[in-house]
Amino acid sequence: MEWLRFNDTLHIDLGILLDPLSVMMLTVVGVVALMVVVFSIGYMKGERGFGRYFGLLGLFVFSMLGLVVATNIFQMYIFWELVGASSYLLIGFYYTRPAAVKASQKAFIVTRFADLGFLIGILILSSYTGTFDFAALTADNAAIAVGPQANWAMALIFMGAAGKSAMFPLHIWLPDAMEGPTPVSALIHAATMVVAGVYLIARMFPVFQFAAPDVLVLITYVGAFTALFAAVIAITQTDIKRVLAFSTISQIAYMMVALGVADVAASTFHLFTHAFFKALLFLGAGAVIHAVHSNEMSRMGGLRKFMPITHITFLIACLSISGIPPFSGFFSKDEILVAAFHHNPVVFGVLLLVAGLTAFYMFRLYFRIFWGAHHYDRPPHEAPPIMTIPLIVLAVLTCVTGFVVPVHIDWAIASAGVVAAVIGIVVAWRFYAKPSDAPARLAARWAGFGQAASHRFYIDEAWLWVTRRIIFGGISRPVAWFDRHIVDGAMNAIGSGTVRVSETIEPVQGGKVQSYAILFVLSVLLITLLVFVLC
Amino acid sequence: MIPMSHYLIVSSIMFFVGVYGFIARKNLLAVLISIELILNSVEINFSVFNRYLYPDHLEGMFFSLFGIAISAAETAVAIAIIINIYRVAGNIDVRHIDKLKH
Amino acid sequence: MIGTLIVFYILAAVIVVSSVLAVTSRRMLRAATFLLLVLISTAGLYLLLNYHFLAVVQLSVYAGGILILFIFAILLTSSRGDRTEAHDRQRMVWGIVTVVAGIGITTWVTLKHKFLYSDNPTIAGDQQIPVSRIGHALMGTDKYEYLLSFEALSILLLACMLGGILIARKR
Amino acid sequence: MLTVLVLIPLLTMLALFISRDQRFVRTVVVAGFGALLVASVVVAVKFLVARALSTDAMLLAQDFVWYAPLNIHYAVGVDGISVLMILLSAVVALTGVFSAWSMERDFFVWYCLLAVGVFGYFISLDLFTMFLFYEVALIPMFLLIGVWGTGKKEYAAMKLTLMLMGGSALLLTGILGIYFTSGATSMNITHLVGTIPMAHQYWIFPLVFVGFGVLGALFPFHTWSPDGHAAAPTSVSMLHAGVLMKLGGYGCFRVAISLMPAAAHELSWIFLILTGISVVYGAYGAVVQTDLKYINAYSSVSHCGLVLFAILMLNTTAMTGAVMQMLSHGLMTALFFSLIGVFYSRTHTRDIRQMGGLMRVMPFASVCYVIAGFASLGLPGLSGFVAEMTIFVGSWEHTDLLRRILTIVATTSIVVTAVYILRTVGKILYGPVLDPGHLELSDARWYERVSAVVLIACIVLIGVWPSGVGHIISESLKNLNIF
Repeated sequence: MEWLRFNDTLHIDLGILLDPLSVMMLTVVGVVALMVVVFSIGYMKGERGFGRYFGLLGLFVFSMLGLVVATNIFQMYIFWELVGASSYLLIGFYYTRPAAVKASQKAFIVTRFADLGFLIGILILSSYTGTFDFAALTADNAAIAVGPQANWAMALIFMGAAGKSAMFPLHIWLPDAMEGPTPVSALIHAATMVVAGVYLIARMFPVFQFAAPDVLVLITYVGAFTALFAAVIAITQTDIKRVLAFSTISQIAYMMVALGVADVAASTFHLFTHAFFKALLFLGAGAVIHAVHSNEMSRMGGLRKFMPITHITFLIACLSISGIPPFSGFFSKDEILVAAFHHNPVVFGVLLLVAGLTAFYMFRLYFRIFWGAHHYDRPPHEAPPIMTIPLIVLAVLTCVTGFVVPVHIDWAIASAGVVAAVIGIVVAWRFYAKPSDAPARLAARWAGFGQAASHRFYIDEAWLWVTRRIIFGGISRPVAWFDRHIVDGAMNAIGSGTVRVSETIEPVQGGKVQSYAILFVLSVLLITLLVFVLC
Repeated sequence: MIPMSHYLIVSSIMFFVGVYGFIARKNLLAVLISIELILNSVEINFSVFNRYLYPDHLEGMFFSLFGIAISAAETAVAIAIIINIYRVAGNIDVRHIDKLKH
Repeated sequence: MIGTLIVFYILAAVIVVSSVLAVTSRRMLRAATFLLLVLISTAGLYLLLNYHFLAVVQLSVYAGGILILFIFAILLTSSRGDRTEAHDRQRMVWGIVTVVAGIGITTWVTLKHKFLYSDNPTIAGDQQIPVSRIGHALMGTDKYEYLLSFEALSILLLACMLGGILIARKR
Repeated sequence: MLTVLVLIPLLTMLALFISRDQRFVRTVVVAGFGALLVASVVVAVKFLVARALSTDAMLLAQDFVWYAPLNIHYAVGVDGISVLMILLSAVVALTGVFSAWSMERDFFVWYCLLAVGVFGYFISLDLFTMFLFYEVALIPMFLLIGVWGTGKKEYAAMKLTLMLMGGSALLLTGILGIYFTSGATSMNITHLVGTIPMAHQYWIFPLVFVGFGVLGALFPFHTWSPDGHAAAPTSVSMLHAGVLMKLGGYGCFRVAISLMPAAAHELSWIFLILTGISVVYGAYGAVVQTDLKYINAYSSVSHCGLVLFAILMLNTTAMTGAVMQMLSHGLMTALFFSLIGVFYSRTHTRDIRQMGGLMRVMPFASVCYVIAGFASLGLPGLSGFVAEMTIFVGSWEHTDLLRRILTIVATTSIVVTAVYILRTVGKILYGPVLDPGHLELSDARWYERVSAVVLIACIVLIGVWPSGVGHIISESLKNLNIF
């Protein structure tokens, strides 16, 4: 269906594209959204703006589905923006909390900035290929027509994807986005919207492969770096949702690496499995927060007795994300590790390290929440069934999705991954399952590094500096000043200049008849003189 | 016979002396006298041109005639105004009456 | 012939001197007197031009009527301030500049310009204009006859009379 | 037929002299402007019918000799672009009436006169009548701001009027230049196409473009806009930013570009740079403002700069985008100003530092404001997006480096727009309620709601179904044959 025609060749259509990729995404979005909505009924009960919440959630799901089924890159861009806007509204759901407002603005502006790249990328790409259509773009022969600008175009499109998928250095919005209601984080910032970037690149993959292989290399390195970077930060965070946020960044980076090393299947498989267990983690965290009324790990502990269902499901998710067989995470992660191993050993090494770190911080989280000492004024209680049922469903899915796709498992690499994960778990167990001073000692030894990591390596501050100092202080204020004083001043100067001139010549018309007479007679004489001299 | 230009020179001297008085004097009556001089010089010119250039016609003479009448009327009104100003302002100095309202 | 010329020059001299004195004299009554001299000499000039009727009108209206008005006005408004009228030096300078420039330019123009018949003595000579012709021209409505102007002037005079009364009336 | 559009406001104005009674005035004005909207829709329908039958550039045309010695005609006619502008003006004028609900009779008298000028301008084909109506539209502005404004109203009114008059002086010179150099025997635009010699186009084009550009907030002649908008009463801001600024863009397009395409091609780079500066400069300028109306005024500079920018790209796509942007900006900025009016009438401040948490207090107005903000920053589904995208795609069709760079510069404005819109929304609507006195404030009243709802409906209509509008515009552009 033609929606808007730009010129003879370029036009935006709205359509529905169903292929394995989009169907897979539809499944993910549909299932997770359903679970989240059910969970939210319990979670949001009694909140102010209950109706508004579900309205916005509906808007988000609409936009996300539109994005998934897009037939052309511009349609995707349209829904991409809508997804961003509904994310903005949902993060800022608690609009009376300044932190939530700040976070929502940050999320929107950062992704908007990335989308700028996306848009310019689309413009470049479309002006050379003359089409927005995915089918035409990804046809085998289409990519050839692109030419040398393809690298620019695809790099810029990757920038858009990186913004949405929170790749370094555009990741800063995602941890702050946790200010939103927890189910929202589960839906948007774990399972669906943030993987839109991965989805976009997977969609466009043939173009990347044929026209801009260099960009794929870029994607690999950015992905690998982000994975490691986010995992390191996740270790030091104390807010459980922040830990999960960084874990999300790290996992998406995994998918990006898979795309970079040209294994689309592995990437989308991980996307698929990750969506479920990460949603499960978030919803579990939501149930915990709902019970304890706090996000801070230090306020939790020993919850396994009070919340058995949550505990079990959370554990399944942790095992899955750590890559322990037979949970789904194991299969998809293994795929990626295999692909990376065949491509680049360094990247493989990094990913292996990240796998260990992932297991470590996930189990740090797990042990601190569900084990250890506990001290509560009022004993927390298990969530109501409306919240636990989605958890159970997701847990089941986490267990089974690994077997959906028949994969060939390279046992050597898989066991390396599992070993890394187990080491991570064991260390976490040693450190956090029972009282121990090992973490404190380690933290003291690595004080500077730990400090930096817990401040997320000051990337936020760097961005803040850029926006505050450069955009506000360096551009906007001077512009505003320039406008008020120079441009407007010039206009006012013209005005006051006119006034001054008229003040100077005012006495000539000062009501003194005799002065008029002098002027009159002299002028007549002058004219006479001119007439007679010239004639 | 007297050349025409002599008349004209006399009248122009009279005219500009009148102009000088108009510009330089501050007493309103003196200004009025200057105006009379100016008008008078103009009337002389009318007559002279009439006599020398178109002796068969009478326009110049009539214009002088009318000019005399008009200057009489103008003087009458002007003097009425001046006396009124004197009554209001206490003097008839041009500098003090550059505003029409008071 | 030469007598006319002499009379003209005498009149011219009186006019020039008197008019200068009329505008420079500090005392208003003197100024009025000099104005009278100028007006009478002008009447003389009209006589020289053989405009006898005009000369008479000049004498009766100007010298007789207007000047009386002036003198009344001067007497009515005279006060001590009149005599100590301060001169505005700047104004005077401008006035003198204007006057000198004006006289220079007009004289130059007058002398330079070649008038048609300007020195034709035969025409300028003798014919008096009969009063009856003046009367007919003033009352007629044909070409070169001035009834309309005459009537307009009458209304103007009437208006001036009314205006003078209105303005001078005590409030 | 088209003259009706001028007659209705004129008759409304005359009817207002009957009584000063507030109810009567409201009834008359609402009836008048309602009739105007209906008439505009009728004109639009008639136009579409006529368009199907005819290929003339201008339809529904009429021509009367007005003053024969100077070849001045009263010539009217419309193409798709003018029809859309007429619809926009009718909508904004009607909603403006609702926003000016409590105003007195004399205000509406001038308001009607303003409408006379605006509608006359959009239907005119004759350069002289066009200029005449242009001036008719400017004069009431002075009184409307100077008498009913707030703050530095005299200064603002004076500045606005003088700057616009300065622009129209250039314009008049340009129009006379067009008339005398073309050798034509009429001032009708349709007859003048292609008659102006190239050598003369070089000096006439800048005159006309700058002349109209002043009203279109062309950098550096935009400074009347912040002061003027800030001082004007709500409905005048709406009409001014929503419609009057479009007079500039429309004039640039209708006179400058379509009569002098050759000079436009040669000289466009100068003005492209200026408008490119406008776009970014306005956006950055808006970021640090603290007065709501100033934010919007700078935002208007940015958006209207984009209109002129797109017009200068001289291709069908970008120009289609330009007209869409005019519509979009007209509706959106009218919505903004009407909501700012709502806030201001309750809180008595426009300083964003003194407001906060209004979402709690006035949910309806706040939600509308958020929608307006989204439209402004170009969210898909709202009108701003389609306009901006069409412009960007259109300007990207040029392959030379200058236009590419300028396009990229212009696209950055959408990020900056997001920054200032979100900053404003965050400060005034979200967060805790700063002033306890604000807690008792009432939400928008029914007439204010009507105004907001109508505008939002139009914004969404264009945003969701852009091809309807886009088609009309691009058809009209093809008829011009200037590219």
